[in-house]
Amino acid sequence: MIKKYWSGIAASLVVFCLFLVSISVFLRVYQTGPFEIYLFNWFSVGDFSVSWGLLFDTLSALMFMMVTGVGFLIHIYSIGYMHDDPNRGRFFWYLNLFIFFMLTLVLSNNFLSMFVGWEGVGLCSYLLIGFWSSNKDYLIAAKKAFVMNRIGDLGFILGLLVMILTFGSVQFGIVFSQAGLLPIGHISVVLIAILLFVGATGKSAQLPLFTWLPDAMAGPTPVSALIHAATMVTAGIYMIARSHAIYALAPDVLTVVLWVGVATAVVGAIIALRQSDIKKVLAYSTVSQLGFMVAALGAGGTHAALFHMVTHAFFKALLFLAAGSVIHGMGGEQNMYKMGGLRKLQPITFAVFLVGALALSGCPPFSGFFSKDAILLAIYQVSPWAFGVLIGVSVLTAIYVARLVFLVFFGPLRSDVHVHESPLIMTIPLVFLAVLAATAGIYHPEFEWVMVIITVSALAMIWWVTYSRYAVQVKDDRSDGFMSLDVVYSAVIVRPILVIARGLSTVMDQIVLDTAAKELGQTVVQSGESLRRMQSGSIGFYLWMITASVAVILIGLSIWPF
Amino acid sequence: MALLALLALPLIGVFGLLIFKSRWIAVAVSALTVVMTVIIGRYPELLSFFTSISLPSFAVTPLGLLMLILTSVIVLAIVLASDDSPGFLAIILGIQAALFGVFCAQNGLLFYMFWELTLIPAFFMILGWGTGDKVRIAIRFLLYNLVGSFALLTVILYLFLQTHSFAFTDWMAAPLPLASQVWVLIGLFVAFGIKLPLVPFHRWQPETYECLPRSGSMLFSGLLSKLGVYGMLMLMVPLVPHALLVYRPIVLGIVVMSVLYASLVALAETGFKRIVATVSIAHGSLLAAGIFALTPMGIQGSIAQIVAHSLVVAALFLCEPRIRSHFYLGALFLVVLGSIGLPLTIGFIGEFLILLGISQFSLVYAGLAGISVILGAWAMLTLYQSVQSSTEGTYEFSFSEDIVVITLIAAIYILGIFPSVVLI
Amino acid sequence: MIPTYSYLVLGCILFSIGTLGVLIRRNVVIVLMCIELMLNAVNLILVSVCEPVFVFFIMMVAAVEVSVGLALIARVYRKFGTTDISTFGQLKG
Amino acid sequence: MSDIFFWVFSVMAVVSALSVVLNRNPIYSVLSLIVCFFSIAGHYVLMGALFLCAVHIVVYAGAIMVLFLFVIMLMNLKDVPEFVSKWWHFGAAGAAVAAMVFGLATHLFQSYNPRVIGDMQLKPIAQALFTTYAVPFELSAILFLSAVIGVVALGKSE
Repeated sequence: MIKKYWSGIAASLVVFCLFLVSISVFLRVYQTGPFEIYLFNWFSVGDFSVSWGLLFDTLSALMFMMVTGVGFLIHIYSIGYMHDDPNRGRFFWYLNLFIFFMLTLVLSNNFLSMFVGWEGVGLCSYLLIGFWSSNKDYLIAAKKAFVMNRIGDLGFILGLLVMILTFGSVQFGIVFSQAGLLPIGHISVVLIAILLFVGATGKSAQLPLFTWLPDAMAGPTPVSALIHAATMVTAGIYMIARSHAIYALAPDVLTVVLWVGVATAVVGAIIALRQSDIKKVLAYSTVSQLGFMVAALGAGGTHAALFHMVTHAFFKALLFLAAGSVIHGMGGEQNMYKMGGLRKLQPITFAVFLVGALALSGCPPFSGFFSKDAILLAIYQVSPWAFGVLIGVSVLTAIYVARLVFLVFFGPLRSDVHVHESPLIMTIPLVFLAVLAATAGIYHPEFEWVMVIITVSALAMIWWVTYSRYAVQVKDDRSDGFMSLDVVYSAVIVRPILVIARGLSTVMDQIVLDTAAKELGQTVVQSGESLRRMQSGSIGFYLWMITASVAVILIGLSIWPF
Repeated sequence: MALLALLALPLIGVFGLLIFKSRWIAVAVSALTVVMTVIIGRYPELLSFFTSISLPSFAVTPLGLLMLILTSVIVLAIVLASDDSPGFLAIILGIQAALFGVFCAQNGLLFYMFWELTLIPAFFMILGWGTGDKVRIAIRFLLYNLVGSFALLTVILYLFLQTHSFAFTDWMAAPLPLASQVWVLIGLFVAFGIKLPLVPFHRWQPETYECLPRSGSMLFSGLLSKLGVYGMLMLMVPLVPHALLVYRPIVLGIVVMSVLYASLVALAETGFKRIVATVSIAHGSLLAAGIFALTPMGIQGSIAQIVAHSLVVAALFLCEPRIRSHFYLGALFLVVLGSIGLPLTIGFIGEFLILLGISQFSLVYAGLAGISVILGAWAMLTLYQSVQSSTEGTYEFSFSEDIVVITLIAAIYILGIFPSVVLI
Repeated sequence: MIPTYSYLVLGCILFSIGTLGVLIRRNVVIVLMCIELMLNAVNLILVSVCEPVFVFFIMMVAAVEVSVGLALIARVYRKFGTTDISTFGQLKG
Repeated sequence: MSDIFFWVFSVMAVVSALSVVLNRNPIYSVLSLIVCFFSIAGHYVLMGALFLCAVHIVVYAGAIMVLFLFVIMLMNLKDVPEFVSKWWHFGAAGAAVAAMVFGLATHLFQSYNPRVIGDMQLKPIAQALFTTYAVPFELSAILFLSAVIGVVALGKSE
């Protein structure tokens, strides 16, 4: 028993200890304010130097707690979920590595070591998406995630370069205090802001770089919950929130951020409406919710964005884990059209899923309502148009969530697997997360009663309409290729790059350059051939040539002396 | 005296190998060179301790010392990991001797002599131990490199005529007019660009690496290509600073184009060695870009990247056989990460500082060069995944190969966390 | 007294006559003699600038050259039956 | 006095040199060459290089010219065409020679510096040969030896 689970237990214990540390850190920050720990100098070149250090303030302590808390629950869950996988040791190793890099990301006191974590979580994401490496599609999905993240990372790096050129440092304190001295709209600051945002679009799956996230669902479900819902994808949000001092100086960039977020929310929600794979629905939902957060950041609602990030971490992790429980019970099946009626077969899973679903749709007592409310409020103050669009997205959210719930848990079971409830080790973390998802909102209990009434009635109507459509009589409206940007990217970017690559390799390398080299060689050989004819064997001619050459050299020397 | 011993040691190893035909001689000699170079690095006063035999044309500069240590370490790795015949190991030690000469020479004539001396054993290595169409490949290798050598020789003779001296110090002291600096710049660019190689002088490189046995590829990619970079840092930058500054947009443009070109071509290549070779062109070009940005950051980054690239590419070629064991897949993956410049590897320090150096000149060039970060990751991950999912796998690694791989990987990562050792 | 450049002029004249002979004669023995003439022209100039040691060495080399050259000519004559320089075409590339 | 001798020897040298080149009969050429060498020896005397004059006569007139005579007499050279066949060969040769001499002269006239002849006595030459030029001197001995061996090897019938 222990032997089988020791890797998982050890990994979970590590994260649990970190969670305890995070609580104490949070309390200390709460009581005495932010503090920094200097570790050691990383490298210094000229007067530019980077050191390793930890920064604990409210933001990083919150992230610290969230990452380790959710991470711990997911670790526990994974012990059950991965119990018969032969490579589970490696799995927990990767998970712990992920926690390490995520903490590097959120606790760093400078942008460069933050970038270390940033790349590190991308690496772990790659490893975990491609965890089942015998499936080639999974490997391709992993590679896609990594490469698309690298596109964003290039933006991040360039942003760092401009930052170093402008401020001569990557230290948060120095950068932000020096940025404060610059005027609003200063070109360097705008450039930094826009380039860092490119990085965030990669990591936080914003338009146009979000297509890796749905593919990333190839990884084991706890990975989807931890990395691709709760923590890693919020890194972009964290980074923008962290550097709000810079963004505050670039209002035009903030507008871009707002509308990118809104567009992402719309696209994600629309695509989620037509998916058949339970995890893909949740993935697009994550894209859409991240769009909400980014839009909030764009509207200057940093607190709202972070609040939603925390509640989203709870309820989306919950949803993913519950979906994992469903998949586990269904024996690996992910197609919702083959599920149905699971509420009786998996009652605990159903209950917690429902909590998560309600929180995601923004139903009042649950956390999602409060955070989404905060976001909408923040956006309304900046752009009523964006506000209107996002209201529409909220409606779409409620629809796809309802569709998901009804397809999976209501109606008859549409396949002949023997469904069983998941073991306790999986359901206990679910219950914990459900409690958190339900109650996390009360820490920020500011709301309008009007909103409550409107939301509840709208939700009731949506659920009533969708019930008949997906629970009573299943309407098969799946459309997995719907609005697939992948096709576009493949046609517009990937394929041309490969064509250019092959063209360079065949036309340029093998034809032009090789022919040029060959021609050069041929010319030399041919001139040798023609010079050879001068070597006639006639001694008289040689003597004449010697004399003439001496004459030429001597006269040449007198004309052009060295 | 110590320097003389250092220069002579590989040669003694060559003769020892030819006489006794035991690979342990090679191991012992290369281990001894590592110890000696490290001691020289630690106690530079040893160089002037025995003044009775002085070599006025040889000296150890900080960059030269780094190259010496790198050379001896990589040669030790190659020798330890190889199971090749004594003749082959003798060739490797012969090349090492020539490399030591290049890295110590403070005199154009000696520099050129040792530079050429690397070619002869290299040529015979291809001819004797290559696979495939080796005669054609060897001749092509030789012709390309001789064109470079010819350019180098022309420049050296020109500088001699200008200064009546072969000493580097005299060359640096002589102020050349801009017009002649441009010609020197072109000559040296061709000479070092072929060695590195840069696009469009690169066509000899992929097939040469492909044709060579594993140890040979490690040596060529890890050390011989560094001759070009060393020359750029040692000769080009101090000799023609004015011309480089004036024509920086063009020179840097060519080099950045070379980075992009090679990164793209790597996507179209097939076969482990060819992909690694092509990515290696991209990395080498990035290195050159760091130098030609002519900023302190870029040059520092290039120096870090020299170390990074040598370690990474040697480790990559070492892992070249298709292996299915988890240990080697893991090792290969760690090396691939080093190759794509993930943070915490020395490759990241190099690439970041190079990009920083370029961006101090122009952010657009930095962005263009940075695209190789994406394309390189794409190519290397494709490569890794093809190894991961291939079903071949017969080669068993020996214990000493294990040690070498682990050491190289450890070096890549430890230097990534504590890079101040290589930032000279 | 003898003009300053007189020996130089004389040497040049003799040298050019010797060269001309090398170029226009076909008998290889005569060609060799013309080469001796050229060497002597050089010797003359060298003596006039007081370089006796070089003259000494040139004489040595000339002696060697003539003996070996004549031996070669004899050999060639035995092989081809002639000393006509235009019939020797074996130095072809 | 020496002026007269200079002119006499000069005219003799040039005329005999021309006769070497232009004579159809090789025997006459050899004899003219001897005359030429003697007139050059006369110049040496004029310049005060008595030792060199002696060596010159011994080596050239005594050894080399005898060799030439031997060879010419041993071979039947009757049917050899003595001059190049085409007219333009003369022209080309003349042009090349003229160009070369012109080139030579332009260089030499810049640096020509006639010296006092009195230095060229036997003792300084011997001293120079056995001290400063000892190594070339020994090398020339080896050269002679190899020439002897080479000539014997060449002269041996197959």
